[in-house]
Amino acid sequence: MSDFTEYKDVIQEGDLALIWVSRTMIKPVTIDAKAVFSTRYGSFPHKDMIGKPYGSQIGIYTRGSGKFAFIHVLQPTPELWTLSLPHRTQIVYTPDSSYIMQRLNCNPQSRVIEAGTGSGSFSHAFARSVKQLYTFEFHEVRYQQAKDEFKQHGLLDENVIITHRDVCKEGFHITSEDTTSHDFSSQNKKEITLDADAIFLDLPAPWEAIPHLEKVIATDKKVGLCCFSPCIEQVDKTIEAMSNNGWTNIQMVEIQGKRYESRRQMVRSLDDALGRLRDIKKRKLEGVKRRYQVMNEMTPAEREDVERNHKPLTDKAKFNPFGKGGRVKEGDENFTWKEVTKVETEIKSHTSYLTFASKIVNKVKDEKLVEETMQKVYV
Amino acid sequence: MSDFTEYKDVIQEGDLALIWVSRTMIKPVTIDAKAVFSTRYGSFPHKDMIGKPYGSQIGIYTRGSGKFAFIHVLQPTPELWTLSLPHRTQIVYTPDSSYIMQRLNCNPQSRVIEAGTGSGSFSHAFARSVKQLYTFEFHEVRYQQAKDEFKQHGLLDENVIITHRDVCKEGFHITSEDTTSHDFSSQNKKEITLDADAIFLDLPAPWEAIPHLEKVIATDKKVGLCCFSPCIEQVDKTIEAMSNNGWTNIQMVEIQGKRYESRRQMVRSLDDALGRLRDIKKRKLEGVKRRYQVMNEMTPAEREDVERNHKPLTDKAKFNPFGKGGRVKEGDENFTWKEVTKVETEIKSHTSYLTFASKIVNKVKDEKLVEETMQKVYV
Amino acid sequence: MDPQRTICWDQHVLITLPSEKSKIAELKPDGTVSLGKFGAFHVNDVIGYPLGTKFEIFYDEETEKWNETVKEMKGKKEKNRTPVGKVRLMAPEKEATPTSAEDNDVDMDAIQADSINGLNVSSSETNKDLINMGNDIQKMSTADIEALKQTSKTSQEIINQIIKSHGSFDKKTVHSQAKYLKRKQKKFDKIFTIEYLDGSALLQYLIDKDDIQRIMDMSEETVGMLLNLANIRSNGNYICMDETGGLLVYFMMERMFGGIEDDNDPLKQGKIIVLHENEHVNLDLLKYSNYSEAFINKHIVTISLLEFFEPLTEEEIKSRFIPLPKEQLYELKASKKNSYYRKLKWQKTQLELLTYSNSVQYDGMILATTLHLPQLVKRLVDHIHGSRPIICYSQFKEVVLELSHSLYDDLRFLAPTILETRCRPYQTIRGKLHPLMTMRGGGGYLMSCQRVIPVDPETIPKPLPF
Amino acid sequence: MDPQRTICWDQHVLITLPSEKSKIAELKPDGTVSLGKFGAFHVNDVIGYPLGTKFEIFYDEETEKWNETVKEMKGKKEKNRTPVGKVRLMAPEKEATPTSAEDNDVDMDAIQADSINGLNVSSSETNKDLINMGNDIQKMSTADIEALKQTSKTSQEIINQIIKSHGSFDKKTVHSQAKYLKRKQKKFDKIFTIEYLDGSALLQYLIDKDDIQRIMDMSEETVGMLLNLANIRSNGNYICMDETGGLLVYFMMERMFGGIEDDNDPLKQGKIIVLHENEHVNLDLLKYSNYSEAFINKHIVTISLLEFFEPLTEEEIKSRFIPLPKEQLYELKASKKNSYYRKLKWQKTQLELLTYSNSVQYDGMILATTLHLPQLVKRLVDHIHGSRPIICYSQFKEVVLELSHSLYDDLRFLAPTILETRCRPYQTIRGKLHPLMTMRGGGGYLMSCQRVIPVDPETIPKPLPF
Repeated sequence: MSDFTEYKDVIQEGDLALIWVSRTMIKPVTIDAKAVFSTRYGSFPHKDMIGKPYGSQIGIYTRGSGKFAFIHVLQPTPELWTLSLPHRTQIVYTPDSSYIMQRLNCNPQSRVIEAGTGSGSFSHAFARSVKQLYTFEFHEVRYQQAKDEFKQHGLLDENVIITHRDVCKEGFHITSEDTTSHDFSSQNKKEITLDADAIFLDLPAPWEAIPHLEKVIATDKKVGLCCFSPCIEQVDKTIEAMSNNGWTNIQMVEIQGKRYESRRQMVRSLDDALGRLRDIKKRKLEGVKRRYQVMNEMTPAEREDVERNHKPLTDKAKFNPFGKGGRVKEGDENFTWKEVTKVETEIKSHTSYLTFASKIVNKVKDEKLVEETMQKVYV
Repeated sequence: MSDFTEYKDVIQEGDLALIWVSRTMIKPVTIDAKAVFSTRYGSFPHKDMIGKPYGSQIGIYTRGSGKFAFIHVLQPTPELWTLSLPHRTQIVYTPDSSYIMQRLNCNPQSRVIEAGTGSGSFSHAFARSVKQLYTFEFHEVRYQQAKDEFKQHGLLDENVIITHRDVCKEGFHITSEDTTSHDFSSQNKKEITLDADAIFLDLPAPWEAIPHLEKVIATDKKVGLCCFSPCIEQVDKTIEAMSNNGWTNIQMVEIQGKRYESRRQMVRSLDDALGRLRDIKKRKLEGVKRRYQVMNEMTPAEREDVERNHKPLTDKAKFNPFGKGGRVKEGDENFTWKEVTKVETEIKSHTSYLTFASKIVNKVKDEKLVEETMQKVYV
Repeated sequence: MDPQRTICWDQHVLITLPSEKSKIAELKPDGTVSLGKFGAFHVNDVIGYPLGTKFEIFYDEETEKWNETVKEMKGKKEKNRTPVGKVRLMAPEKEATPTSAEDNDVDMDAIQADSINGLNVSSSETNKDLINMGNDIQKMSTADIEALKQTSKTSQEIINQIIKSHGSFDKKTVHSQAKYLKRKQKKFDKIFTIEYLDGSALLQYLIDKDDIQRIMDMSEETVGMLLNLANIRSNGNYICMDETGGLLVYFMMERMFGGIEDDNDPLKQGKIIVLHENEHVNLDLLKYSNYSEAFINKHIVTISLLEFFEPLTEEEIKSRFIPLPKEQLYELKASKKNSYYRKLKWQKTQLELLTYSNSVQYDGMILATTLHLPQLVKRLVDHIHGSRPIICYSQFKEVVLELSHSLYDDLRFLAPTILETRCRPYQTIRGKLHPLMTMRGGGGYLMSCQRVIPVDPETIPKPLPF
Repeated sequence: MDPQRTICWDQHVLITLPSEKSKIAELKPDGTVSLGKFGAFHVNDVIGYPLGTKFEIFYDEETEKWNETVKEMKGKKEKNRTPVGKVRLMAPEKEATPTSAEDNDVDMDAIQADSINGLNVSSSETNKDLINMGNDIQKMSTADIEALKQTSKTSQEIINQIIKSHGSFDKKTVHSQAKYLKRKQKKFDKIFTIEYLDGSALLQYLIDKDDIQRIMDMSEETVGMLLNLANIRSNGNYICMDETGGLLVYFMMERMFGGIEDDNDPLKQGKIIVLHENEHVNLDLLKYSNYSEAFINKHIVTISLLEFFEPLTEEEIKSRFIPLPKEQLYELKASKKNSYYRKLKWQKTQLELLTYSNSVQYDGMILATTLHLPQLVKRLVDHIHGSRPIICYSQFKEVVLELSHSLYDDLRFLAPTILETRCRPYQTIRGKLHPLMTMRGGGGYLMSCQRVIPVDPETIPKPLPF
């Protein structure tokens, strides 16, 4: 079983683990008793992790400042894996991928086609939930990278077959002639029967690939299709191709995912604001009086010095209900706070349009099967 | 001054007022000492309103049940007017209209073209904020209705001119030959100089109207244009027409307005839930014991009756922290509540796409004016 | 037959109707299913076709005879019974209708060009001359139309008749004509589709029924994200609270087993431990699932919060009942044997529950409850294995906000995050593409975090000074 | 010259740059404006053109000479001074560039087809053969490019040179080539636009500067809706609190007066009474407005919360200073006169403030403050005239939620409503239309209601029984 599909208990040598440093820094690591995981906060030897349950916090005191620093060692899931990828990579994020999987009713019976593989992030989510994933990548370097990664993650031994292919030109067949992760040598068959019932196309021109689907999809059940395109004009061409190729129930949707920060805002009452102004006013009046007194008692030279240098003669404010002037930490217990949410400063306002459709190739009654079943029902 | 542009103090005979019955029922009424405003809660004579300040609550006791019923009498604003229109009407709602006005920098110097007038709802908002509004409506019946309404609202005496016109075919000129609210008889001029600096086109095919704008917009300043179209394909044609006609800074946006309800959710603690289950369990155990006792003391006939009719012998629950079984009103003081927001059950997920552009007809330096001003600057 | 592929007997399916409403039916052998004004059909006629197939009901002399006979047999009671028709497959070209057309914006090209052309009626370029007179313009009365429905063979014929009787149909624009037709079509088409009842289909059915509050206003996209974030798999053991009447558990079961009972696979032995705050759990909606009772009982364990947090001790359980040695058991009277086995089963169940309450480290916590979450989550967390997801659903953002604040300082929770996801469907008609004008608000919010195991800083050796 | 139409001297304007950043400049007669790496220009050269005009900076022998002279005159200090160029209008065809193109998706047809074609470089159909090597592939060093910038006359020439030095430009797709060019263009184009500084432009400038927190995260669409809901007009008197440094008041002044001082119009006598919680008000951003100080002082009155809620009484004000009869005034010594008039002015101001605090019934209340709103709003409401809007802005929904709950049971507030509005801009390029991939979150929330005057049910006569 792979690091992704087995629920692991304890961190062991050779495991693929994700090390959580912060929300924006999650690093994949292969556990190796001789290795050390280094961050700018300090170094964490793998041997401190081995034998501990997954999810363990690993702490050290930094050599320099003696501060307590820590990381968490997590078992990878497809969603955590997605978070760990560099943000520059074009990835299908969880709000989109999870909706697509739900809408295509992905489950342990599903046979899924994905093109293209890209960063392989969505492939992991599919692999977790379906019976079989056929993924296609046309870019040779990316194909090789993804294949290596899938192998390392144990996915190729389970339910993933990756093939190097321009599906728009050559379709989805996988034969022994192809550059593919599937090992034909052990079998007599020269070709795989895909029998796919869910298809996800993340291609610049999905309309070129759609006509090729007919030959590889299941013929006796309803098959779901989803095309993922950033521009609206691509959607238009996709709908056209879907219609022309007998796909029905065409619907395009957008998914908008948002992440909120939990924050606190200080509760500052009008009464306190008025109290503060009253305090300032009082202090000012007293100041004027005192200044007058003090100035009267000064020598002319002292007086000149005070005036020339604008020396203050009034006290600082005493009633300071909002901690003005100082730095108040959000949530400081000396003040009252209201819990508020704040959406991320920069939101992903658009990923791609999702165009769904479905198709039943052979809308015929399987008379023989019905006959057989009927005999069972009517015993 | 109109009922919309004067800040009125007191409700007077002849005023146009909005009567607020509920959020979904706001009715325009012309105050008439002899009239009565009737709702299904009761009847409110206008004479009870006259002389009271705007915003007054008007109360009655209903003749039947003697219950206190009330309405509020408001002075109309364009935004309240929009709320008072039947929801079936195609109207530009406040999130869109306010954004358009802000983005076109509508202010007391603006000269605005609107086509088409439609329900006239947006016209009211423009009229409130700009120097001059030229509005065009191609549907004769709607033109007449809008003209009558604007007249009644005093807008035609102020800054609104409405013209019956198919602007896509005939452009935006207004001459003495036209069916228009403008009175040419008092002037020598046969044509109005529009000199518009902001244009709003709510038309099925704005691209047909765009070429006509050149002749009626201000030539010496940047002019703003906004087209309002429900479908994306209309946006595409609009962008094409804008580009072809020298409009620049083309940008399409969508506005999403949401209204939230303030609600309360009961705070139900785990401890209370456990307490309740404990109570039920105890009562059940006691019940079993008691049943045994009671049954033992019964005559066989009584016992049979109890068993046949499944008569309960246990008490009802005594610890009922969440008021189960009864109807608890949201916010009931016997319980703890958390304030929550809930978006409307049905949201307006799309109104139209807004495509903005701007144009400067003559990008020339007004040398004479500069010369004159320079002399002032260098005195 | 594969109940994921094919329409089978004794299966619960979703039937969608032209009115865009849906119903759930159980396909009993030899039974009939009534779709109200859209007609009725024989179950046996649809068995064996692929799930997702679209049918049309039609009536001929044979069906008329059959229905007459039934009426006579059953008498008065069945007077208002929907006549049962025959079904035929929808022609593929008619099926190519785009979805999600809204009443106020319908594409005539795609939908009804041929019907209008076939009728040879003219249309106006604009609606200029059309004065809205509501139903007055339609010369056929409702009664007329009802009569027509009784005699006509297809909805198309009814609609053609209605158009001919429309006083100002030619004054409408082509666009308005299409709108009118689409409306009528929704009313008279005897077309239905039989769909596989997955979680999303069940949810859609409940939304159509306006049962949104009953299911905590949960949306498909939110539950989809929940399932992925919770990393639901067929080999996991999950703690769950479900105040949606079983909808959430239904979704989880689909994701875990896909509607197929495959109990020999060692990787498909996952369980859902459902905690409930009442005496009895409410998982009503599972009645629509096609799993056997045995399968459900194996994979879904229900425990009340009290049983979970305050279980009987092993001693209590063992002291209340002491199993007899085999010899004594044989000697028991038949009348006592039943009672003995009941007690034995009770003990077995109790000992099992004890394991679930005390020993299992769960692979995820998925809560959809209106109980106050901060206390609940902190009490449950020690039952969750490290590095496993904790996902809480609430209808309200403020609820997950409060929760996430309360979890921030507790080192057993890593990175509590508030998430929202919203799906925005489009009217997907070429040339008329735009987001639907109105849609359901709401859909709920998620708090997502990972269970982690804090270390005591005191136990960490301090580095030697340089 | 009309400062709404034409670029005028002494006007504050927004200058937008190819980098999509912007700056505010005051156009001083005979001055120069530096745009950093994009060059510098003489103010007098742009005066008289319509606001919104796009210019290009170019350098020729004349400007070189001029800059040399200035350098010599000013000496060392001015060594790093941006050389001042001449300006010319942008060619209209170049100006037709679509807006809002994102780096990761740029339409080459619209932007740069001609530059690429002009260069006669080939392109690849896909990026297949392109290995990402970052900047290594570019043979020109940054220093080379800097040198080029000093000598070249136009940015186009620089860019052409860069393309020629690019090792694998022909291996990029046409699309990637366009992206590359667009990036370079942003860096080297010496193009700028002078825009009228309305509220939206000022807001955009502050957002570009990352001053979002300073302006309470307020968005254009939210403030636009606020202005409409508050029914802002040139003849209204409004109570306002503004924690955005004057941005909100800037917007209100634009809506009320449109940048023009037209004080003879009796319908343009509106005032904004700005309440503040500190000793002094912060309306810093008004420095960018083009109104005279007199105009601002007439239409904006600032009062501290203390002065507003606890003003001196009329007696106090009058007792502290008693104006002299004319005869005595004439007799005052010059040295005492100043002090006398200062005190007289103080009294006048205090009496005026007293009117604002006690007598005026305002035409609207517009609050953008982080003070706790429930108490504040309930204390202020009696100063608002019936049937006038009350609009409160907050960055956080939870804040307006709490407010609306607290107002529900107070009969002086009609229908408190929580509103949100969000603008979603598109990459508006034909053939590549889609919402921008990322945008700013936030934008704030509004609570909107109407001030109403409750009636005491006891004062209403009960109807006679039937």
